[in-house]
Amino acid sequence: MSTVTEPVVGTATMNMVEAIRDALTLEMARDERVVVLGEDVGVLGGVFRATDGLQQRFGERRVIDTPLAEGVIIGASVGLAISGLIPVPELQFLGFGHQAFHQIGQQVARFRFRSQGRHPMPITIRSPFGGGVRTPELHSDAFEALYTNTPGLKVVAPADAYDAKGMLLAAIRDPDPVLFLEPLRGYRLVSGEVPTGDYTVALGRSKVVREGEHVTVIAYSAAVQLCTKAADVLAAEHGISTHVVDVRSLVPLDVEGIVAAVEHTGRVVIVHEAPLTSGFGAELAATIQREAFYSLEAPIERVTAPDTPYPLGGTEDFYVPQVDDIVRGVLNALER
Amino acid sequence: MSTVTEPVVGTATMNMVEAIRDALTLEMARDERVVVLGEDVGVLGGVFRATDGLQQRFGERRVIDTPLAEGVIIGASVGLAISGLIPVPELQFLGFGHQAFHQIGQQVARFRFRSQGRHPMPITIRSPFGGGVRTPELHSDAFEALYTNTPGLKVVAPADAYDAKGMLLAAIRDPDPVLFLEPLRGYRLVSGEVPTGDYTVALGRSKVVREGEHVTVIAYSAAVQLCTKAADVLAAEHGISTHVVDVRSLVPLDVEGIVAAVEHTGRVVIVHEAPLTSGFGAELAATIQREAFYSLEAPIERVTAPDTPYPLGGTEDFYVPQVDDIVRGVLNALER
Amino acid sequence: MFAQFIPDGAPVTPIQHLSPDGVLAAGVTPSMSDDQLLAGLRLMMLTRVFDTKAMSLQRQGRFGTFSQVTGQEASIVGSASALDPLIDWVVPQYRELPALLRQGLPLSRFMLYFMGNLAGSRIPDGVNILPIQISLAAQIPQAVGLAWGLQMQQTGGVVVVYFGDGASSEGDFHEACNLAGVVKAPVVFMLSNNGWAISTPRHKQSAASSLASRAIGYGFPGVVVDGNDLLAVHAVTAEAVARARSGHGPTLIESVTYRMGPHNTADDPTRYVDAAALESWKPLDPIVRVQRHLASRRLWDDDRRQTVEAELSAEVDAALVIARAEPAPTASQLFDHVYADPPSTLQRQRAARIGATS
Amino acid sequence: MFAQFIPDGAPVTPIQHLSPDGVLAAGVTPSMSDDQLLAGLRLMMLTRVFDTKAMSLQRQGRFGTFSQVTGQEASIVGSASALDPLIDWVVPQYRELPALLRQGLPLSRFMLYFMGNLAGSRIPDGVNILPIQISLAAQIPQAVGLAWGLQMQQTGGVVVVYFGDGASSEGDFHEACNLAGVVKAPVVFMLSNNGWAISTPRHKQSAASSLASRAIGYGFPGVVVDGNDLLAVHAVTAEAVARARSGHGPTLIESVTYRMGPHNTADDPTRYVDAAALESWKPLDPIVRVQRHLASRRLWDDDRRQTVEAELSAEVDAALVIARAEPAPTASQLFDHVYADPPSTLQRQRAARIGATS
Ligand SMILES: Cc1ncc(C[n+]2csc(CCOP(=O)(O)OP(=O)(O)O)c2C)c(N)n1
Ligand SMILES: Cc1ncc(C[n+]2csc(CCOP(=O)(O)OP(=O)(O)O)c2C)c(N)n1
Ligand SMILES: [Mg+2]
Ligand SMILES: [Mg+2]
Repeated sequence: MSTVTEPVVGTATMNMVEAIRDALTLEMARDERVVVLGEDVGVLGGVFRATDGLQQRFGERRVIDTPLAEGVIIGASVGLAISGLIPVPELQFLGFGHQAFHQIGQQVARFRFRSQGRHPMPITIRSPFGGGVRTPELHSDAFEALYTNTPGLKVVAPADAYDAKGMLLAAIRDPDPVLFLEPLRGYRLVSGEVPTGDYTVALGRSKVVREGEHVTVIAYSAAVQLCTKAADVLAAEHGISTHVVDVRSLVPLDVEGIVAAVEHTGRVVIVHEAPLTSGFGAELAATIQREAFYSLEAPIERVTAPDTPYPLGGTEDFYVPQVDDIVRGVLNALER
Repeated sequence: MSTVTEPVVGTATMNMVEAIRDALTLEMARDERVVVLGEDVGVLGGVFRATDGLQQRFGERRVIDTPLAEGVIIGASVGLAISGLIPVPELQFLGFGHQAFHQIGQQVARFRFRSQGRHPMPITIRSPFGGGVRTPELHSDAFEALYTNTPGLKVVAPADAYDAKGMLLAAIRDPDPVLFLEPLRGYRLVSGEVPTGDYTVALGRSKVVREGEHVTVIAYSAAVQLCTKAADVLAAEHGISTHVVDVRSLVPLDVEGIVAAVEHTGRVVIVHEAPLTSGFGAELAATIQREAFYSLEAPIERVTAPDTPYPLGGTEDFYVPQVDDIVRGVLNALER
Repeated sequence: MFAQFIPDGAPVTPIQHLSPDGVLAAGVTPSMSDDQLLAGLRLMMLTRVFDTKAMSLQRQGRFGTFSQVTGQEASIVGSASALDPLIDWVVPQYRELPALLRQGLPLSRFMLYFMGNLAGSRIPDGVNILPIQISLAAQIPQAVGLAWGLQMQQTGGVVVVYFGDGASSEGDFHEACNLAGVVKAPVVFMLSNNGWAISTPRHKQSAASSLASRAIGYGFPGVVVDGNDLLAVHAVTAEAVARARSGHGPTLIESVTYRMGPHNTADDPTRYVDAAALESWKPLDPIVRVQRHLASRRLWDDDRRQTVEAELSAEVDAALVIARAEPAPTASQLFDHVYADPPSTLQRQRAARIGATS
Repeated sequence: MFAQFIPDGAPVTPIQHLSPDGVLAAGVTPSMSDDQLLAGLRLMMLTRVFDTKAMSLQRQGRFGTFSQVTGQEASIVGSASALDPLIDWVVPQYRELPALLRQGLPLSRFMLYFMGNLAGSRIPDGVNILPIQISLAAQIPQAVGLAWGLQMQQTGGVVVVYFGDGASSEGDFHEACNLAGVVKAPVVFMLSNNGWAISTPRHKQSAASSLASRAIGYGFPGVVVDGNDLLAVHAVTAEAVARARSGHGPTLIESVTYRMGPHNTADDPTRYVDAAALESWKPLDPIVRVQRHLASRRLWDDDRRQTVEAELSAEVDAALVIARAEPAPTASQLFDHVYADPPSTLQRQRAARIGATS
């Protein structure tokens, strides 16, 4: 599942933002064609410091503070890619990807196709998303599903520091465009042992983060940690053993891996922070019922935000799924 | 399901574009606050003539040719609505809704919420979508699912002239924003008897367009006609009796009606023109497997476009689902 | 160079009425009466008091992320005070507190919003402002539509829309200005050029020597004003509002000012702000300028300042008490204003959440 | 009006080198050599021949919806012929056939595209053009990025990006110009103002008296040129390209011309085009103008015209034969270039379709 492409020097404890910065630094050092661009990514080092130090090290030509316009950050990345560079644009928050939606959905995702192979788009769009940290309006929305109905684009959302680094390295090296989603909440909260050297984690593979017998809980990004916490509660308070799968890659989707995890227990709960209707859980549920129909012992449950806009901070905990909501979702799935 | 709000004078045979024009004319005459705006909607009467004659009748102030900029067509509609008007903007093709995506997804859909009720958004965004007529790139994409993961917005897609007129009248009168999707292919191809007077068809209700016993086929917009054709083939060539449901309203979704139609046969095929992954069929399948789990005798099949961009005309028939594809989908659903 | 190249936008000297020492420029009639000036000063000072208090509340975790106005008070107050709150509208970005207050928003409502309470999102009926806009520049097309709608309905109303130098790089700015020019919408585009968009300095935002010069490309006038000069900002805005009201269409005002604090409470400007530049703006404080002017006319002194500051401090504290007395947010707020008539799926979601969490 | 309002963009007289009668303006050195002029004329005529043939093919259902160049040939040919196809790039909208040919695209490939064959989407390696852009203005940011990337890599290349008066109202235009100004990208913005965006006339598209005046707001020069004048268009473009190549950044050229036919083969312009306006442009035909000029210099006559027209007609027919000989589209084309390495789900979809349909 992961390829170590040069001797791993050792490991260090990193939180997710450090792991991401480490990947960017390694890849910029390794490949001169890589350029980072976006709002406040240079001198400031990004509003979350994901690009901190890069401009000092690689110069203003390769780490570029752009004017405030998402459409041209992405649109110009298309041209930069055609010129032979490998752009890694940042959307300061995924909520502002809407402003670049035409360039992402119609151009970045389709350029290989539109040019019938002449112009691949080795672009990695990095963006934080998701809630739980009381941000202003539109800074926390989980809009990932919108990008999964966009053929030509890959969409990945790692949940831990190891995957963040390895998948970001894989994404930048991928000849196709990747939307690389970083959990706002996990930036500093989630940390772990990460190899200090170069390694990649292949896109398109899910991973089992906890083995269990009674129910399979499927999530990605920040929700994965909530699911493992819910698994603790379920074990301690209900004697329920939970199998937790981290999807990691929404497109391409690891159908085989997910189906195997579902068949393992026959009961499924899908968790995400986006609203229910047409959230990515819909695709997961539709695929699972098709591919693992005869293993399902109960309907697939979805534990998600409700079909409302993301609220202000004071109401956030009623909106974003909490550990308790997941526990209840699992109990529902087991009752039926 | 439909309310006749004033004596229906009689009926006339109309194709869909005529039915839509009739609804616009009636409503503009009835309610002075209604304004139509967009690219080429005035003097030309729209590239499909949906607004033909409106400017002559209602004047340049109420039927407005705007500059070529989808973002401000929708963004200005927000302001027009706040000022007390009822805007009916047109997106010339749904593919160009991407350019207005930030105004639709973040603003139109959320303004009632963002203002906690002070500013409702009685906006009806009309747009043709879907393929089958050999248009240039991006003119035929079925992007409807993107708008269904957008709380606050309603999304409807009628399949016949009667519904087109009645649902458009309902949409314009709805205090909430509605994305009203019109099938490019159906504009002139689909026609039927339509009351000449005022009537509405409630949003949020599916309808059974063909009764059947063996399998339930679920679709919306132009795909409905394909499904009834497939039903003919299935009956004639395979002795299969097909129950065909027209979803009509994606958001809000008629869960009860759809579940009843599913329970009727226990086998389900969903058909749409959008790519498979995260198309609206995913939400339909996820909802059905949850709400009708114990009635399902086989996995829900989805017959959709593949996960590729919309191609040029010569390849279109390999992309857009055809009658044969639906027939095969049904046979699959029955085999398992 | 081609003979006929369109003349380069030469740097423009901003219009100034009051010198930094508070001296009225020769030949200028003050654009505000003494009462208006005193009211304007009070509103600027209120904003400053609020900024200081709110910053410390935020540090204590009792207030959310917010953006101070410090340094830009004259720019906002001078422009907003050119409006008739009964018929005119303010469409804000997020850094225009005094404009909202001038239009009639109670300070406690503003606080409530930044305390994360959805009740604070509801602007009382009759107060002609749109909600704070976080999605930069998205408010500009909306303001044009609103102004256009007011015009169609012959209300006589004018809209002032605020946005930053950063926001002016977004496509929405262009589309909105262009439409406004075509339909002659009664709107004033108030571009607050405070030198920064978070860490991005003005010169990296655009190569144009003046942002107001963009108005030429939309067929209406542009003007550059000293944004730290209450009288000058008021004068140009009043003229632009009058133009708009009499059917002559939009104006783009570039108000040149400086952000004296961090971008917002989450920002650390020491990482990027040039200390010398910041220093150079300190003597240009817009509040001190008006105080000096009034003092030179014996309408202001230190006693008066202390009294007013004490009053304003009490006013902010009182608003805070009101905001705090507001009921805590509930799960139901999440569902009440999504649709006029919630679909059954949403009703079920509501029932599940409310059953589960309240 | 304010004393210091930025001067209104007064209407600008477009630069003209050749009068409609083909007379060279006094004091002007022709911007093209005789050979270049003859080559340019030939390319313009080829385009006209193609337009006529393609229109009738389309009426017979053998060709898809497409947009004629008729009337705008000088605008496209004059600008494109200022480029070095080996290092420079053309980024088109959809109405720039001769620019694509000048860069090296075989006419048969262009035909293939409009015959709906995906193979026509593949531009041969080494031909420096991007695909036709249907999503209006989306090509402009891409052109800026491409130019910027060429600059970063010190290739010496310049990019000319074409777009219409309609497309210039999109936010993408603004964002792209603004970024290009900041980074001094070697790009020439070629705004083809042909008076119409489908049925929307220029005056409803923008209130600006000249669209080139927008350049001021981005910090680079703008120029208005007679788009029906091959020499003038060539001259201003050559100068803009030279500026870009030597590191001085972008130029915005507004080429004032007129769309002499329908918007595209699906359009009926009699519903909206003013017949008098159309008539007034007829004497300004860009091809006739060059022919008159060359004739006055005894480099052209009717015999020559007939010979060339016959050659061009044969050339178009030959291209059509090549295009028709291309294998019919297959289902597999749909899948071959979505990803470098198709995911297993897509492979399964491919297998199902190909099994089912071919
Ligand atoms: C569309 C969008 N992109 C990015 C952001 C993130 N962001 C918030 S404020 C800001 C800078 C805004 O600068 P400016 O418009 O000059 O306003 P100022 O803060 O200086 O008042 C940025 C980039 C956003 N809120 N919206
Ligand atoms: C983003 C977008 N919006 C709308 C359309 C539909 N459309 C196609 S061509 C056209 C008019 C374009 O006018 P202009 O840019 O002036 O180019 P011209 O056709 O005159 O060459 C329109 C509205 C589109 N293709 N893309
Ligand atoms: Mg600013
Ligand atoms: Mg045009």
